[in-house]
Amino acid sequence: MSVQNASAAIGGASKSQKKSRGALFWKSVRKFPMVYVGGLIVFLLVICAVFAPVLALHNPITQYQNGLHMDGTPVGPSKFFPFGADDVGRDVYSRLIYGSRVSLIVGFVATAISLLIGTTLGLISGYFGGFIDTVIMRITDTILAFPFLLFALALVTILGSSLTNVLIAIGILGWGVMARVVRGQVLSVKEFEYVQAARALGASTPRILFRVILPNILGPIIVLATLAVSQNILVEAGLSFLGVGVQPPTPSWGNMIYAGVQDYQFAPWLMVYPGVALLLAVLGFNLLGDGLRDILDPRNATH
Amino acid sequence: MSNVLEVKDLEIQFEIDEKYYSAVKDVSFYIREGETLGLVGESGCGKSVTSLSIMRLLQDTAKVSGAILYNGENLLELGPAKMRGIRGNEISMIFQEPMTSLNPVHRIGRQIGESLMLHKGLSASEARLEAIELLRKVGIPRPDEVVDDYPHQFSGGMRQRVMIAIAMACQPKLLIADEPTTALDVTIQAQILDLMRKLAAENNMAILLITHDLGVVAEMCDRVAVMYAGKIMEQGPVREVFRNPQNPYTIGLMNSIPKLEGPRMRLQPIEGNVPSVRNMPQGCRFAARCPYVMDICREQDPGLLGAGPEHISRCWLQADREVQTQ
Amino acid sequence: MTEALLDVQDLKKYFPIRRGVLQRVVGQVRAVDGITFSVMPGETLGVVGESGCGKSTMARTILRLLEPTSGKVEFEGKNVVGLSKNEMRAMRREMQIVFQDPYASLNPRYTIGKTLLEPMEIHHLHTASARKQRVADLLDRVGLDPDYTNRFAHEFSGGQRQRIGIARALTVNPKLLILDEPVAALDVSVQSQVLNLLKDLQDDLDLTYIFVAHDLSVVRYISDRVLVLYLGHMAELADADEVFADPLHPYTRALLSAVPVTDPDQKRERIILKGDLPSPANPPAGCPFHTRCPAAMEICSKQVPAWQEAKPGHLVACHLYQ
Amino acid sequence: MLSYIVRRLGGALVVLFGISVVTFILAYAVPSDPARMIAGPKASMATVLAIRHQLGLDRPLYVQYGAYIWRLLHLNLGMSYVYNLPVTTLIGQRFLPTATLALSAWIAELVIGIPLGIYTARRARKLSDYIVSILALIGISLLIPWLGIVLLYWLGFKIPIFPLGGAGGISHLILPALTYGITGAAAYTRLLKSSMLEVLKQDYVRTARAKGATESRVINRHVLRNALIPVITYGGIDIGYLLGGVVLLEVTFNWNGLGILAYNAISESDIPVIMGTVLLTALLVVLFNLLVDIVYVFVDPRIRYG
Repeated sequence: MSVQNASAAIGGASKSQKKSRGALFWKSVRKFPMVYVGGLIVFLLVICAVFAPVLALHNPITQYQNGLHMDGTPVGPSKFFPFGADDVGRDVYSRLIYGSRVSLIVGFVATAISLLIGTTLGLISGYFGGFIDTVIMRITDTILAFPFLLFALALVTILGSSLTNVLIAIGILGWGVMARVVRGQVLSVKEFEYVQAARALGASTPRILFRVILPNILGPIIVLATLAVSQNILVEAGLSFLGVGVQPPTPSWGNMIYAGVQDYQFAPWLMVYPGVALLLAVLGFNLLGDGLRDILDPRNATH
Repeated sequence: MSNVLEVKDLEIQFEIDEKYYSAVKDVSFYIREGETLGLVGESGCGKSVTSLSIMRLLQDTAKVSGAILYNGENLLELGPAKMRGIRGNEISMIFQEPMTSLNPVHRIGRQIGESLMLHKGLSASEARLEAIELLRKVGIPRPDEVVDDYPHQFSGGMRQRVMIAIAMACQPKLLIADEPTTALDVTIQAQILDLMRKLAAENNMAILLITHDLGVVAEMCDRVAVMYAGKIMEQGPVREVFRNPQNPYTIGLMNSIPKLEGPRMRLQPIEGNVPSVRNMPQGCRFAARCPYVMDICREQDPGLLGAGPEHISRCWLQADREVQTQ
Repeated sequence: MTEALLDVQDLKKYFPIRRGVLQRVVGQVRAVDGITFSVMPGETLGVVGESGCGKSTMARTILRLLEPTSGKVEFEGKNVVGLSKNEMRAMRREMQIVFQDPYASLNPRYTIGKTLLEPMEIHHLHTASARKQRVADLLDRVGLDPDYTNRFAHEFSGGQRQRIGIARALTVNPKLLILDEPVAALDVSVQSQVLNLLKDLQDDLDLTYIFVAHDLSVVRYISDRVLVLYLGHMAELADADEVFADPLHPYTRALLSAVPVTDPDQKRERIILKGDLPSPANPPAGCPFHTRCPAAMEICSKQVPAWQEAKPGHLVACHLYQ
Repeated sequence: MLSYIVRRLGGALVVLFGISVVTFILAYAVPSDPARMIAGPKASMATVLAIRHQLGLDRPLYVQYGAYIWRLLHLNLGMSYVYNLPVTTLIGQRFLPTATLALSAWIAELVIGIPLGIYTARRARKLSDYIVSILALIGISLLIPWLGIVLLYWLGFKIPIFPLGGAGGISHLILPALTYGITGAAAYTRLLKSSMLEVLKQDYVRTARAKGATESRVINRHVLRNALIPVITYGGIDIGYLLGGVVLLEVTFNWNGLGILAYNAISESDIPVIMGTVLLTALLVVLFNLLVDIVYVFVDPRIRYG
């Protein structure tokens, strides 16, 4: 018996103690503070995206004359433009608020696409094994051979630049990792005797797949999806920076950063604010995913 | 004969949810030179933790108090370098899982030779030769060939022999064997126990044998300490304790084991479950499951009371029939 | 004479070994290599052997959790091996299994109530309210508080989980229960509780058991007859008392002598077998035990000993008795 | 062992086939009309038809695929619409700069990531672990061009230590490598940390301690040897992707390599060029995966003698 097991066995035999939900919540906040910081950031981000029209001060694509100095340079942060104006006089703050929509849509929808494909293929591959497994895994290897950004660039070049095409490109490339992880999880879970017990009791294959195995691997899938959202937001920003994806004047943090590069020296707000917004958003999902992984790790289980 | 090891009032506490709980308490025992002491009990009774505390291999969060005297020196007060000089040299240890106790990326010979290089200052090639000799001693065929093999090429029984070779490398005075045969089949267990007995006799080595199997104790040990919920319930010479058990827990344990001979009588289990470390009863820890429980048992721990020569039992029933021991 | 409840004939389960570039089948692990026995209604057949002897594989193959390579498994005269998916599903109500590991055998996402309700849902047994009542009855029957239905598996100790596993197997009212090392992971004090529970259940519910274990004293306690396996082959089969009082096969003898007993004064002649178990992927020719057998003769390495009666009702596969 | 390698090779061949199918579909099947793209919007229908015939686009797809494979086997990736040069020539010119950049970026990731991984694993659950872990997470959450520009501004312009982009000596490599290192190191840190924590609780580590080995010996000889195995896998895959992933880095630092080539091809719809770079990087990913499999043989005896 290992040391950890020994102490777990000593503590583990106890009956679950009745504690108020509030106390349990604060206890877990103390133990995993970062996951709550991440959760809060994600929550605020969603609020921004949903209530953008309320939160924005100005129309994000209106070019204001008082946004530019006489010499045509953008004005810095002021009462009217809290984060300054951009090179054609638009309000950076309002564009930032609206830009959250693009990031979140790409983050969520592309992840959902890859999640759906990846989980389904991973489940089938892991559970049935044999020839089906080999075929699916070779397809997965093929997909995984393409570097994300470059492939997305190629696809968007061929299909044309649009948010939808960015979504498709990221979505159909992202499922490889998911399929692999899900397959690995299925392989380990299906050996558990409770799966054998379900078979011995006459449970049908779909029942075993979706009601016995899937709920038991949901934890790692959620972690993976959360981290995928953060990655997808970054890829979208990268694509926008390269000029594919969301086209101006529609604001996305990526194209705002690109537009700000030239003026960084004398109008740093153009690049700093969208960069920080992007950093916070991605960090939020990363903290959430990393924290969830720690919480779901059985080694850290709190009974 | 002098004592190789003497444990006095050992208490081990673990942190659970920012509070400390005693996994082991009031544990005292000694082992004489060349003697085998069995530490027996069910899972969670604290026997493994006790053995690890002697080697000071518990995680940093465990609080250990009391005294662990090795040749009169308190191991709990030694500095890290001195303690390392004792580990694997004066005191060795083997573990329950032979499949995972060897490093998969190093050759067997190097793993055996490592302690020789650490403690005896042998060179790598000297250590390798010595490792071959050790492999021969623990009964592994073709030692000069397998010395360069990797652990995954060995069966469970063979790996446990390798573990024993590692432990024996520096001819320790004391071997701590933590459930050394639990993961093995009975025919292999017989081989390993036989080997341990032989090596102990040849080297006048004392053994602290941790096990849950009373049969193994009966076969291997000179004396036995029975642990329950972190405390020693009964301690004494094996023949005394098995022939004439005094503690209701020891008696219950014996009655719940199916026998290989004699009439097949219905087993008499100990009802209920082991108490959790978080809610240890105030008095005797066995009170809730004891068929002879009295009011006083729930209030006060009886302490260890004499039951015969070198034989002590933690039970209020013993109070009336206490025997003075030395 | 009563009809056998289960009749296993020449059951084999080989696992292919794939090697090389094309992962071609280059050999077979003969996990179960020709096992024949029958189980009478109401009896307990103990199956004993060391790891690698094929006892667990045999248990799973009888239930077709693994597809048998060849052989027959007749339950009440009906061959289970050829059954279609639907027929097999119906058959699963008759035969159930209890697993070794109390931690892995319960779905951690299910409450105890759900664990016990699911089998009845699958087989459309009883009405919804009757199911709930049955769950409560079953929990009570295996010695657990019926109020536990809303708790999850991790809230229970090993012994309690094993009781839940037994209750789950009983939900569909099976006639035959295959117990695959049901007490191996439990402490002795809890082990005896579960063994007694199994005995009581058998008496009350007219159950038939196949009890698979490596612990000889446990097998002796619970079994009416005992089958000893070695390397996928049958070594010996007889009444429990007979096997333990007069073991005939040298392997059984060695096995018995190797078990440490709790009597410090008992001086037994110990047979210590040389070497390790051979690999079932590459079993020795002739008698599978001859490589380690203290009584091995020349013929043993050449010819597989026949399975025959050495004494009335006492079957053994050994050249010493032929 | 040999059959293990041959099997991996076989798997890689299957994946190469898959890659060729995907790139073929992208380059020839998906675009509405490659011939129109080549001819330009002002060309007459007859010209388009002529080009279509010339390219074989009027033949069945499988014939086209066969021809595509034939060309690939002859290292013919087609002609760039824009440069009017063979794509292989264009790629050949830019490969070395990109490989140099990718290698430096990879080394930067390792140099930052691995020590931090060891550090956080040994100080797990302590304050310093949290701080380093959060810094690493911030690194992974940064957009490469954004960090690159900020670094360029401060370390290239305000305090002119490093050159302001472009290719050149080692000094030109430091800022891009640093940028990539900061954004990529966290993956190594995270992986090595969890892998080390996993190995640290293995029984054989306890065995090593029970032998009386010092803590540094336990870490260096027993823990790291095992914990680095998953890191090697990731490292190999990572450098494979890196050659495709340096696009943002090259654009940011104006490093004239494959990334810039691909980037310029987008605006010109120069499909052969972009497909050529995609194909090349996919090939490299497969190659490095294969290399990892072979390296495994040397680090894990369970495979060598499996």
